[in-house]
Amino acid sequence: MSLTDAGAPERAAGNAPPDPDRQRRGLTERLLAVRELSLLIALGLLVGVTALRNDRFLSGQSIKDLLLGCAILVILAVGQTLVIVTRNVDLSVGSILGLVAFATGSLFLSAPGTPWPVALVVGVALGALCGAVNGGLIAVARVPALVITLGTLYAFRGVDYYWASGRQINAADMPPSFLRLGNQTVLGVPVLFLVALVVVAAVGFYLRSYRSGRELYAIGSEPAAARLSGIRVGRRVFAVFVASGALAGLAGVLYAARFGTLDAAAGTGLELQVVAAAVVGGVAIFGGSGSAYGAALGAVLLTTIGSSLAVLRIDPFWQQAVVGALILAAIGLDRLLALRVAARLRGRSAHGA
Amino acid sequence: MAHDSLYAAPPTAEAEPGGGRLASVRGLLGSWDAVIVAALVVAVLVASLTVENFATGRNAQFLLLDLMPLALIALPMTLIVITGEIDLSVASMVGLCSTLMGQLWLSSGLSLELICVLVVLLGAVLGAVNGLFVTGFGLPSLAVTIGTLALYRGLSFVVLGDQAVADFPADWTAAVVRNIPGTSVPVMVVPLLVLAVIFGVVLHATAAGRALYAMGNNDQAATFTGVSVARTKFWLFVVSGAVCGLVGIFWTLRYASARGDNATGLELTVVTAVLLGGVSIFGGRGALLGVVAGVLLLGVLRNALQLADVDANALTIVTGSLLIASVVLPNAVADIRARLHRRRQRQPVAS
Amino acid sequence: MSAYRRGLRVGVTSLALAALLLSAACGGTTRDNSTDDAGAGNQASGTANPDAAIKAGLKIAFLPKALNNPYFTVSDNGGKDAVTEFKGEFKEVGPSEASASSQVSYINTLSQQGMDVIITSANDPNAICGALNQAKAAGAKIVTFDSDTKPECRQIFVNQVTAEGIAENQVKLISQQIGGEGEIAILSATANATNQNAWIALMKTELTKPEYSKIKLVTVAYGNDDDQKSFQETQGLLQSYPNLKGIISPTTVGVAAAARYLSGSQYKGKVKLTGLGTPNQMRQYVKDGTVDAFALWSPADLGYLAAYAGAALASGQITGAEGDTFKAGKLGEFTVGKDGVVILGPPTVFDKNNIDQFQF
Amino acid sequence: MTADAPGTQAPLLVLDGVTKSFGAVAALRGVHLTLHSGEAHALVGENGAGKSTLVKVLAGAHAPDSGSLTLDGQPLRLGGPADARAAGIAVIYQEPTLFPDLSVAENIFMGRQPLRGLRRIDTAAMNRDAERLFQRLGVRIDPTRPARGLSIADQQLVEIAKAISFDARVLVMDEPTAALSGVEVERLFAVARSLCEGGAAVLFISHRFNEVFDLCHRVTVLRDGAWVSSDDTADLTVDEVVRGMVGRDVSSLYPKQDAELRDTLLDVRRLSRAGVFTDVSFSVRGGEIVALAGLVGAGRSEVARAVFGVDRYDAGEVLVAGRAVPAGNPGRAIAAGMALVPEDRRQQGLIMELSVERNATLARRRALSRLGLLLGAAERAEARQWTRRLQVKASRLGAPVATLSGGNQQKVVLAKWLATEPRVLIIDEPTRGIDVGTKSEVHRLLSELAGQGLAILMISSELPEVLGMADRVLVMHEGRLVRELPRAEADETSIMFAATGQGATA
Repeated sequence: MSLTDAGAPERAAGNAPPDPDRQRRGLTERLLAVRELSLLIALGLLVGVTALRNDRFLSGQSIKDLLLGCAILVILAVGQTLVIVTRNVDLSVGSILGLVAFATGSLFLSAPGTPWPVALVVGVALGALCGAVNGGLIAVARVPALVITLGTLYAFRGVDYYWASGRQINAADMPPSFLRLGNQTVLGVPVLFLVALVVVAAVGFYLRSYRSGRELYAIGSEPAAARLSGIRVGRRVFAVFVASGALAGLAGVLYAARFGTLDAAAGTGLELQVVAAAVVGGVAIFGGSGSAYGAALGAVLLTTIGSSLAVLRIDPFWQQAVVGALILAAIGLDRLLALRVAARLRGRSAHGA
Repeated sequence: MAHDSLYAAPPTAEAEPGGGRLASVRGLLGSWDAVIVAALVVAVLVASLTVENFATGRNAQFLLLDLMPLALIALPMTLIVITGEIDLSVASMVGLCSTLMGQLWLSSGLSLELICVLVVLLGAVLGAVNGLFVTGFGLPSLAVTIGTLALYRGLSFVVLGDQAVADFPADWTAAVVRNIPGTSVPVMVVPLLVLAVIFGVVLHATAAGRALYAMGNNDQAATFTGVSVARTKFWLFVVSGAVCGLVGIFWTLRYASARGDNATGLELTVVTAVLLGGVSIFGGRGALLGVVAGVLLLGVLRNALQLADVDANALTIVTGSLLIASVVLPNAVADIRARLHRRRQRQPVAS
Repeated sequence: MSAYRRGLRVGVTSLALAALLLSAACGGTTRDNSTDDAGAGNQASGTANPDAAIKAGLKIAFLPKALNNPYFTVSDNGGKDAVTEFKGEFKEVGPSEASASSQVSYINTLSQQGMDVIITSANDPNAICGALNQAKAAGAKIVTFDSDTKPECRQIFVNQVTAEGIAENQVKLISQQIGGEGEIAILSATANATNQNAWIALMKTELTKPEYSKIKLVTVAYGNDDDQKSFQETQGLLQSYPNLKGIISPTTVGVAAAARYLSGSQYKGKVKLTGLGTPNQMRQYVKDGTVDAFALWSPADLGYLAAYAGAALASGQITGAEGDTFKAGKLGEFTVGKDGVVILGPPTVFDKNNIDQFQF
Repeated sequence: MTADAPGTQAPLLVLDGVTKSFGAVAALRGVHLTLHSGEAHALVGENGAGKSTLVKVLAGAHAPDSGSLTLDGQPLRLGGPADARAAGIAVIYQEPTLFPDLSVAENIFMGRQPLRGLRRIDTAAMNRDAERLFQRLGVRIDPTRPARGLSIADQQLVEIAKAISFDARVLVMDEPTAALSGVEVERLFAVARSLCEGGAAVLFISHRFNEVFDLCHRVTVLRDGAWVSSDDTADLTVDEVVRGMVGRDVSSLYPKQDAELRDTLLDVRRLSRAGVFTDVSFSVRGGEIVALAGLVGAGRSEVARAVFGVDRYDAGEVLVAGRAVPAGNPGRAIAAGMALVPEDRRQQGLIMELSVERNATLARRRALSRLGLLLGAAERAEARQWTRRLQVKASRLGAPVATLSGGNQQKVVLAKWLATEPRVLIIDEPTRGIDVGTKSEVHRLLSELAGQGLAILMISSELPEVLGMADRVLVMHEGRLVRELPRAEADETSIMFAATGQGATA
């Protein structure tokens, strides 16, 4: 990847220097904000149109359902953002979620008195362990994460199947205090969603305001340069996979709390939605740009589409097709935007030779 | 961009003259074909000796029939991966082609022959959509085909929705599973072999094949050498789609059932087989022979383990581990070799 | 790369040309002139000897829709009990995800292994037919349970209950719960599940009866036997149909998901839910008042009966012809009905009074 | 080691007996280097002499197999780039290493961003600091804009700002001027000098001797990974340095032989591409070498790419031997008899992972096919013929081209194109980054080719090369052709005058 656009008119005349007062927001950041804003608008439009057709869509119950429905996807999408930003991808999150969810159920089954915070910690730790397997393999093999996590997608799921061997864990097997976690509301907002919000805020803040967070962008933007500027790329990428695994673990525990019924198939195929949410949310698939907030919005948008289709009584078979079309539209739009921005930046490149 | 296309740092080729590591990876990959063929032979031998009912004609027939879709799709996939791209939408294209075949048969009144041709053309059109997004708009094929994976699968449910079409004429459905008279080799192996030979020759012994390797390694340099990178990639996606159309027909007839979920998840197996066959996910490296051996190895292992009553869940783990091993092992071995080499280098200096 | 383009053009053109020629020349195979003459019906060859003893050492394999489905784990275990009783060899194999194509490869494997009886629940009524016929030709007896294939592909279908029985039962349950009038909806499994669709069709017929004239079926939704999807669909139903009084979900996954949604929503107790579910999954919702009553046959008995039917076939007690009778251990005597169907019996209705007596 | 030049204070950085091998290849063999504070020190050597490896050792990217580093008399161990940076060693690589998605300010301060409470990054302070740095350098770059889209010169400036920002005591510059124009080089040198005055040491690597002698106090010469000499520039002549580098005498530049001018072979008419170049017309005759001169970014390479069809153009036409060549199609351009040796060998000229023979025959892959089949034997024969003619030194033809030295790589590129027997050869920076010995070979070759009737369009940033080789010089400025100079009128002044757009009209 070259930084220079072919044939940029570097010396194009008449470039006013940037007005220092107006520049405080920063061009780079403003570009991101545009993306998040457009997602919000899309979300608003979708909710608006659906509500017009069916006013119950805006009822308290419905909004609660919506928030509840998107919480798990939001958490996964945020974890995926961390990974994609470094120009990697984690396809095994669905399998990790399934494995952790089943492990949580098994824990309650074998030790009925376990307080739920313990289960939470155990679940997150198991997820982190799976993430460490991913990260370790990637570090050892120095091959694309895509391939490794495709492999662990099978492997973790296989372990899950093997372990469950057709058993199912039911709501009755888990303590009510744990299950309440999945359904309880605080001031009408589901606890699950609050957890997701905390995760989004924490990761978003970390990515934006901490040195190590910025280094993740650097790695994704130009891995070779990152190595030369002293960033410990291997360590960071490993950490990112552990984090993604831990968040998938968290999502797995919450999944158990919310759905109550657990078998080995929990979360199958979820990875596609997660990647879709991140990409729709403006996280560039080639790393280096995107935010946790955007990815979370992407996840909310995808969930809302699912619910709207059900409410609008559109053939549910369309849902997957819509998700696919949305991914294509999102990356297409990104491309268009990038080209326009590049064209605009070309004009700014000069500094009066 | 070839290097950027599939994530992760490009292979850590040292720029130093003689780049020891690069050379040893190359040396190893050069023989990866041989490794995989040897593994295949060993697997077949061991399975024949230890697994009851493995070395029978009937089993060979089942094995080959089960492998047909995988083998067919692996052919264009090999070419695509060698150019540094990937097509994850193949299984969804198979599904959509299958349901469209069912829908046409159900409601159009066209002859089945014509429907088959239309389905292949349709597959080509689906591939062309992928190609357009990837080459026309310059988008990463990974993202595009994840999108079309969902889109095409969704559409295939839209096409047939509730139903499965199953009343295909019996002589057609029987024809695809028939054996070559006097053998236990399915007739369908013949077109597969023909296609494999065609793909092999194109890849290894034509100007176009050279261009594929060139653009997989460095598409900018390929462009400067007069290779139409975009156009070639576009047509590869089209070919991939058309082959998926063929597989859609085969699938529908073999299982006498056109339904939306046909071939779900097949893309992962195809990618596994291609990587197992020694094709580099970064593009620019790999051979068709290795891929064919990889497909067979995957099939033989699954079949033998199934016959040996190994749990299906263990099979899932095996598939995943094979994929990981096929990418981790070459690197690990190269590392060890490089280390040994360095030690050998150092010793005379010390003494 | 103009050669590429040229090559492709030639290819496409010749393909199209070939197609035209083919279809013009002899009309080709169209739907109208093709005769669907697959199989020769139910082969009730030979004669049944009701007094024959069940052979010892029969190799019996269970092939469920998918290994990781708890419902099938229970029914296969029932089958295992039966096989142990008559001293056969039991085996359970299956794909990890429900798909017809992988079932085919397992059927092939089983016939390779020389199984005496293959007992399967079909993911697709047609797709596994070819393989089953081959297995039959290789000497295996074929029994289907839970989900049937085309009748000519198996000897016996062990049906949990008649479709009419289910439809009657479900409509009656919901009618009782909503007080005989109001809007109802059905939350089904996948849209192409054979048994589901048969039941739904019969429920619609059932609803035309005068005693149900005030009940209106507004829609059928599909939760794909996926927990989350079923959950979302329930949510969608309640939003789309504000006057909805009741939901029938004749699938274990669907009814559990719907119950979970209702129990956590404002509709709890107001919108009635019934369907087919397992007591273990539903216990909590029956106790917390979300669900009044639901029904199910015993999946373990279903597997048990299927195993005995298979053994009876393999031992020559029955041939699968209508009227054959056989003994199924603790369950007593069964008669083969039309098209080789054996029926387990009416479903059990579970409510808060009896649910604690059942553990499955 | 000889003179202990400027001042007699203790040396700032000392490398002693540094050895580094990659596999079987020894890249550095017992190299010595001493840097004093306030000194600009040149490091020269042919390609493959080990300069880049030495840079990477200093940068902490490679750990030496043996030998020692001493900073301020203290032994220095570099576990990675971060350690080097902490020790005050800044490296500006040949190719800028920026993060395109991040803002310019972040690029400068990556890993060292100013912090406020809770260890958060203080973005405002960071932007302010960046702006202050640019002021010090006398340039205007918006610190909040993304690095993507910056010109090469601006990227270098960002790199320099980065180096100054952490008060580097040792600044290593690996061929920083390769992509810069004269004005930009001057500014860079001004910065380097001011850093030296501030007490830092600058290690400067370049192939351009005038720059070396202009900037540096001392020169260290490497050959084949070994230290050859370190001397004061004042005591040296260019010839002595070159002799040290190659170990023998070479005629520094090979002037073009006169050739008989034939018909016009390349005719470019009113070529325009919006925002890149405008209304470019020129022609080249058989036997003629025409140089396209100008500053970097003037649009020279872009014109070449458009003529060859790699890039599209909006208006105008290109004719080869009187027949129009379709736009935007390199394949057709090749068929018409054109060949382009691009400026970036690694990215555009060669496929590094492929073998020498595949690279050498890639452009001829169709011509070598029989009945559509391309067999390895045909390629090998062809490759053998051309590599022999150009005296490519390779262990074997099947070896990856990445294992060759820069000069030999360039010869492979030339072999690839000469094998197509072109009538028009466009060659962009024919000798960039190749050593002195090979340089003159390339010049001789170009001269011979012109003698055989080829039309050659040469783009070069090295004025001696332009003046020595060209029959005519075309000068571009800001996307326009501003001046055409016949050989007799061309000299450094007239070309630079036109290239900087000072009062010149064609």
